[in-house]
Amino acid sequence: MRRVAQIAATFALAFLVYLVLTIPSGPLGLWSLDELLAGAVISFLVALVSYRLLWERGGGRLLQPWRWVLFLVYLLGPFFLAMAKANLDVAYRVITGRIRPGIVRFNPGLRTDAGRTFLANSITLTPGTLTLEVDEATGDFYVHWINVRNVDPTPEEVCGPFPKWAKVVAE
Amino acid sequence: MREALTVLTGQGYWSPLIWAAAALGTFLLAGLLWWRGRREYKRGTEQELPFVSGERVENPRVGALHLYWGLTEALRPLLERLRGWHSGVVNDYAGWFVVVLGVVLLLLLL
Amino acid sequence: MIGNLPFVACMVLIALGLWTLVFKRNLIKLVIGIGLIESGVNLFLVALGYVRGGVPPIYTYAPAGAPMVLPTPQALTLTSIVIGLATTALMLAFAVVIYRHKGTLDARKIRDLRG
Amino acid sequence: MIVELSFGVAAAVLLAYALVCAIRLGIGPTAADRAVALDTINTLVVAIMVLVGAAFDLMIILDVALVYALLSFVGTLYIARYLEEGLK
Amino acid sequence: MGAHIPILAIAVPLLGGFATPLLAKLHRRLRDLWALLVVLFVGACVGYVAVHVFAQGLWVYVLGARSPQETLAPGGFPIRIMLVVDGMSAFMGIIAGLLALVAFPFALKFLPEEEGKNLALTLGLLLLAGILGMAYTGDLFNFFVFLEVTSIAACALIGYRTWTSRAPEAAFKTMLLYSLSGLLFLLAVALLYGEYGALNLAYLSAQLRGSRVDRLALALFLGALAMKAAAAPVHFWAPDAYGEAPAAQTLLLVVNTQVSLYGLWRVLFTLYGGVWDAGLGWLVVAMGLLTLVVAAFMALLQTDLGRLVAYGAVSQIGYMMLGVGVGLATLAGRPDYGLVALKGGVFHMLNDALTVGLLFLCVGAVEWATGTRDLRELGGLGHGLPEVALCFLLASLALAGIPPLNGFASKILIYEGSFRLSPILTAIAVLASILLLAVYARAFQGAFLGPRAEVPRRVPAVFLLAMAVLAVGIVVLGLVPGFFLEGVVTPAAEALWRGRAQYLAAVLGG
Amino acid sequence: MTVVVRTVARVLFPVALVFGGYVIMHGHLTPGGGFQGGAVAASALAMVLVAFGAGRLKDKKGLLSALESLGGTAFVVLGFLGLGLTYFANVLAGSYGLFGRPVPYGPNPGDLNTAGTLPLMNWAVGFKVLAGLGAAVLLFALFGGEDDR
Amino acid sequence: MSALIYAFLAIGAVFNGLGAVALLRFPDVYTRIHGATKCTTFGSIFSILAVVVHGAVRGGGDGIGMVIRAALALVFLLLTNPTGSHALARAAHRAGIKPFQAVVDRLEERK
Amino acid sequence: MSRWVALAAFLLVAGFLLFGAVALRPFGDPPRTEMDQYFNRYSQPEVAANNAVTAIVFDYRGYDTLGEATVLFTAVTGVALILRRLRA
Amino acid sequence: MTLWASLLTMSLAMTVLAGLLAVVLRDLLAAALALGAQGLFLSLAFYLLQAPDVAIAQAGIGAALTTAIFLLAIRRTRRKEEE
Repeated sequence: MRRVAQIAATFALAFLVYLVLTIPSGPLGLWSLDELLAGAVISFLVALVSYRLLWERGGGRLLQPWRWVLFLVYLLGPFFLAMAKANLDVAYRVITGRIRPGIVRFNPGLRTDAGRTFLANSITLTPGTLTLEVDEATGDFYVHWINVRNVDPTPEEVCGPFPKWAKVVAE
Repeated sequence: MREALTVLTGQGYWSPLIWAAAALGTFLLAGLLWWRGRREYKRGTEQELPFVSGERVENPRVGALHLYWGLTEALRPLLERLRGWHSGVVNDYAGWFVVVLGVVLLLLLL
Repeated sequence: MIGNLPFVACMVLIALGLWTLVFKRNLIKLVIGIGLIESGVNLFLVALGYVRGGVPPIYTYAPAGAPMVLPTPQALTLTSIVIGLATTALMLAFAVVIYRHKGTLDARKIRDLRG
Repeated sequence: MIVELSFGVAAAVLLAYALVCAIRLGIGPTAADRAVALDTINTLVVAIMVLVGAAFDLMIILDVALVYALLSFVGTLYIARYLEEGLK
Repeated sequence: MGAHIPILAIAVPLLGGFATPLLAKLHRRLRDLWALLVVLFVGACVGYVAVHVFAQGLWVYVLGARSPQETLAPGGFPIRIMLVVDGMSAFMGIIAGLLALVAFPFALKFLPEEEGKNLALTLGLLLLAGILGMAYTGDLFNFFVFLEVTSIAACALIGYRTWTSRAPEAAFKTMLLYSLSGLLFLLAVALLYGEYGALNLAYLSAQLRGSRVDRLALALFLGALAMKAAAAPVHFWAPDAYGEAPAAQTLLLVVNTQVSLYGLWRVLFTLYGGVWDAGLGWLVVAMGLLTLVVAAFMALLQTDLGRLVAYGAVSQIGYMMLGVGVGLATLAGRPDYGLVALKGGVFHMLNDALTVGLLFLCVGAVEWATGTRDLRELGGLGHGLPEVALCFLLASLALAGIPPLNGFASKILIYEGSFRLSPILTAIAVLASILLLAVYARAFQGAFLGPRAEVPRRVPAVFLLAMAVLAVGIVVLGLVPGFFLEGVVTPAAEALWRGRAQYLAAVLGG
Repeated sequence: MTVVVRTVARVLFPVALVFGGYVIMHGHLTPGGGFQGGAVAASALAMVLVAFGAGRLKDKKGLLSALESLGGTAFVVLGFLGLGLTYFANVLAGSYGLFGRPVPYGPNPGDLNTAGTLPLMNWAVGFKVLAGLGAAVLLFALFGGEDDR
Repeated sequence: MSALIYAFLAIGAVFNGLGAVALLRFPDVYTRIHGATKCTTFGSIFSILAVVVHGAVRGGGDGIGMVIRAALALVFLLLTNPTGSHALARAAHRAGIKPFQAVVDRLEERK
Repeated sequence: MSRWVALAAFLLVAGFLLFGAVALRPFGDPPRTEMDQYFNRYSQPEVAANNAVTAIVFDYRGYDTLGEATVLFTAVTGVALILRRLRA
Repeated sequence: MTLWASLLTMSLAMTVLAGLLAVVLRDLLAAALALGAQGLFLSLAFYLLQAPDVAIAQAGIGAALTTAIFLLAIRRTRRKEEE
């Protein structure tokens, strides 16, 4: 039963991708019947092949729709701002060449793979930080920081509100 | 039947049957000689050993490698050059290909 | 405009590959050289098929009345690309096995078969 | 039409940047530098493909950019994986 | 079904190749039976095609056309791929089918039963399909595709013995040169396409004007196909490859070489037949003579039986090039001796397939029995393996051109033709022949004569049967050469000699 | 590789497969086809291979080679389908049956249900390329591992 | 709307240029990854957003298709780029490349 | 073989290739396009495929594609043969 | 039109440049990377020459699979070219 649910969820993801890819195709709303049928068959095959991989470590929970809404909010709000800031920061450093790099460690207290991935990618794209390694046992993040202000920082110092968002969106 | 057995070469023809007959005759002759000698051949005697200038040698076999020693020795410069071409380095082979291509191009385009 | 520059670029790629084959001694480098010749030939084929101001030969959503580039060379190039990958894979497999036996990839040392 | 032309100009500018990255690909002292340059070029080329597709006003050829965005990641992963072993 | 025989001859071995790994998963015997059935079917198909073509002229088969008028577009240019089987193609098909029929039963026994056997059988079938595809196709790009099929399959087979270091080395070298030649072939096809916008051989042949780009393409064709056919200064891969491949598969490699040579003839006679150049014939003759002499001398130096036989096989390529090159050089005036030499060259392809095939089978049998091929260690095998010794003797005599055997029948034609062109050619060819006789005498003496030696392993009956087939072929071709010459070789040679007009007419109509 | 890469690979794997399927399915309408889609899907396999290690796909080798053989066989057999006319004749096109809807000349939005045997051949080749390239990468990755010799 | 497109294109060009310059100017691998990844991702986002806006303005089947594909390319870039650079940076560290003038290196200490 | 001979031959061949590129018909302006015009015009009515390239690959030149699939299959079989686990 | 030509010229120039790098770099890993870059620019050139089918194939095969196979092969052999 559990397996069927997992397959169904994977199928939903795959079918969604397929539908998005074939949007302006026909009379049934945005799609034609052929596309829907073909998409269903392809998505079903793909779901059979890949559901195990997707669900293996709870990754499938990412498919819950409210997370997507939150993710969009996050993407357009804090993340985008941070990213813009990051780029101005890098621009400044490119021009002045003033850097104080180092690799620091902190523990944001995330437990799931999804949350860690989410945070790591956010960190990589935002001000002056670059995830180098995520310790799977302890959840420690090792981050290359281009302008080290504190050798043993707290998570907030490095990446602001992201860990909280990560908890909300991905855990 | 005659056509099947001959090869017309433009100048003349060649018929393998004559050759076959001649070869058969030769084989018969050889067989006769062999058969004549066979009667005096006795196993296990000195006759089984090969005759090497009257000497008795341990391994009486003439190695195949040394069969044309004189010829290879005489042609050594040529053969060494040929062997050098077959160097085993794949770049050289590709280089030969480029050379051939260049020669053919020169001949055809100039 | 740009004249026959694309063709020249293809031939330069092919010449680079030939240079690699003749003068570079590492087996994997030789495979790279074959890959270069391969891409030169592919580019040559596609460049042959270009028609000035053409659109891809696909009618779905194509602008009406626009000239289309020639489709045949593209079909040939598809075939050629896959063949190139197949060749590369096989040659690299040989290189790996050779390295396993001889511990080197230098063409000058891999010459058991000579003479 | 001027919009399409501006897309083309932007693509040309990005291609010039890719040339700059190719310099790093050539000189980069370590293989990691080169890999970073390649990764950057990948990103740039995806953007270029999207821009050129818009400049041609052909929607279907944007599929190429999609494929590239997906697959350059695989290439980068392979490079990272075998860079990490240090090779020999 | 009769109308589809040419494509079935290619599609069925392909299907066989694809299905063999699947069948091997089911049962081993089933796989063997399947491979044999496919090869038998192919043999029947090529036989049927040959009979049909020799009786009724060219056979054009258009792929994918839904109606006959789809064959040619309104402008008179062919748009689809077509198979065009003329006398020469049918002849090549016969050679391929014959050697495959011999090689596969041999291979089934010869290859050790392990993981690689399924794959080797698959590759053998695919190689066979590629060879037939090259022989039958009438489209240049299609020729290239099948050239690559044969290249890859052949090289994978050469590298079969991965546990030695020599086989991968030979395979890598061969693969490098093969793929180089394939790519340059493709470049030449692309040049022609750029000039004339077509890929069909007959259509291109009708359109060629002999411009500089055409000549560039011709040079690339010539270089690429000469490399693949192991002509002299680019023959270096051949001894490595022949020597290191498993014996049964070497037979297919020999056919592979010959079919490349066939491609060269196709390009020179049919494609460039309209704009051709007498100097080209001399170029082919020169390459042939160089091949003859170099390979014969190199054979003299060998200590490895397989490699020695391989050099002998390379030198036979020289004979074919000599014969056909004389024909090409005299094509303009069309004197009859040109045709004689051409016949000799074409006939020699068949003879070479039989004799060299038999020699490689003998080498394989020797290796099977003793586990080595080194002439320094071999000796005295004639006592233990009398049948193999007899076959080896027969084949080497035939290869050296000793009269009542088939080698002489083709060589005398080549000698006659080339003598009228220039006696020097004949003199060199005869000298090389004598040298080859010496070489094979040495090999025979080294391997089979001498004091009785232990033979650790018995040679199975299948081996002897396969060898007997080829040996009987050698003797029969030697004793009744006229029969084959009239029935098989002359149509093939005339397809090259005067066949261009018919070829074009059959494809393009009118 | 790290948890980050693995998680992203988990998500991207089905997406890439669907994308490959899309490219194969729309081969006769948009750029793409069996080879391209197969290559995309094979790259997805290669991604799993690199993110999770070769061990993950080790037991799939037989499956991949069987799939490849099946794809090749299907392709040849689809060619035999036209044997009433000639080999590779597209008997399904314009027949109003499976994939049989005819298409008018000129630009049109495209309809999946067209082109006769082409989509079927696309699928055969797609599976073949997917399995073949995946098997090739897998073989390279597995060679010389601790289980060899 | 075209003003928005031009603005996006300009921002994209500027930030991509910054990325390229950063790749050339920064002293070691990690800082280069900083510059290159962030700037080119940000710049490419804007370049692609320009196409999205253009497609939306243009409308019709083509326009919608353009929006969809450009947006998907954007999503893929956002998903894969940081992951790829993370993998590269980690690989560089594991391959033994020391960060330039680092004030602290906790990852090295861990080993 | 001497390095210099190879170098000279290489330069010769490269020169001829470049000459061929220049002597070929002008880029973007193919002189003979009957076959391709046929494909562009008739691939829709005959094959019912909008993509002329796919129509060529799988219909007009489907036999080539069969060969190509065979090449790929052969190469993968070859790789499996070369990289197989050896006998003990 | 000239814009298109300059784009094409640049991508062709970079194809050749990356090819040159693939030949001259002694580090085989770097050479493989350069070959990947060359395939990438080649794909861009195909794209500009209005051949999206070929560009997809080149992107899929040149970018991901060729690089992967080369790197897997280099991993099993020696990284530096010995001279």
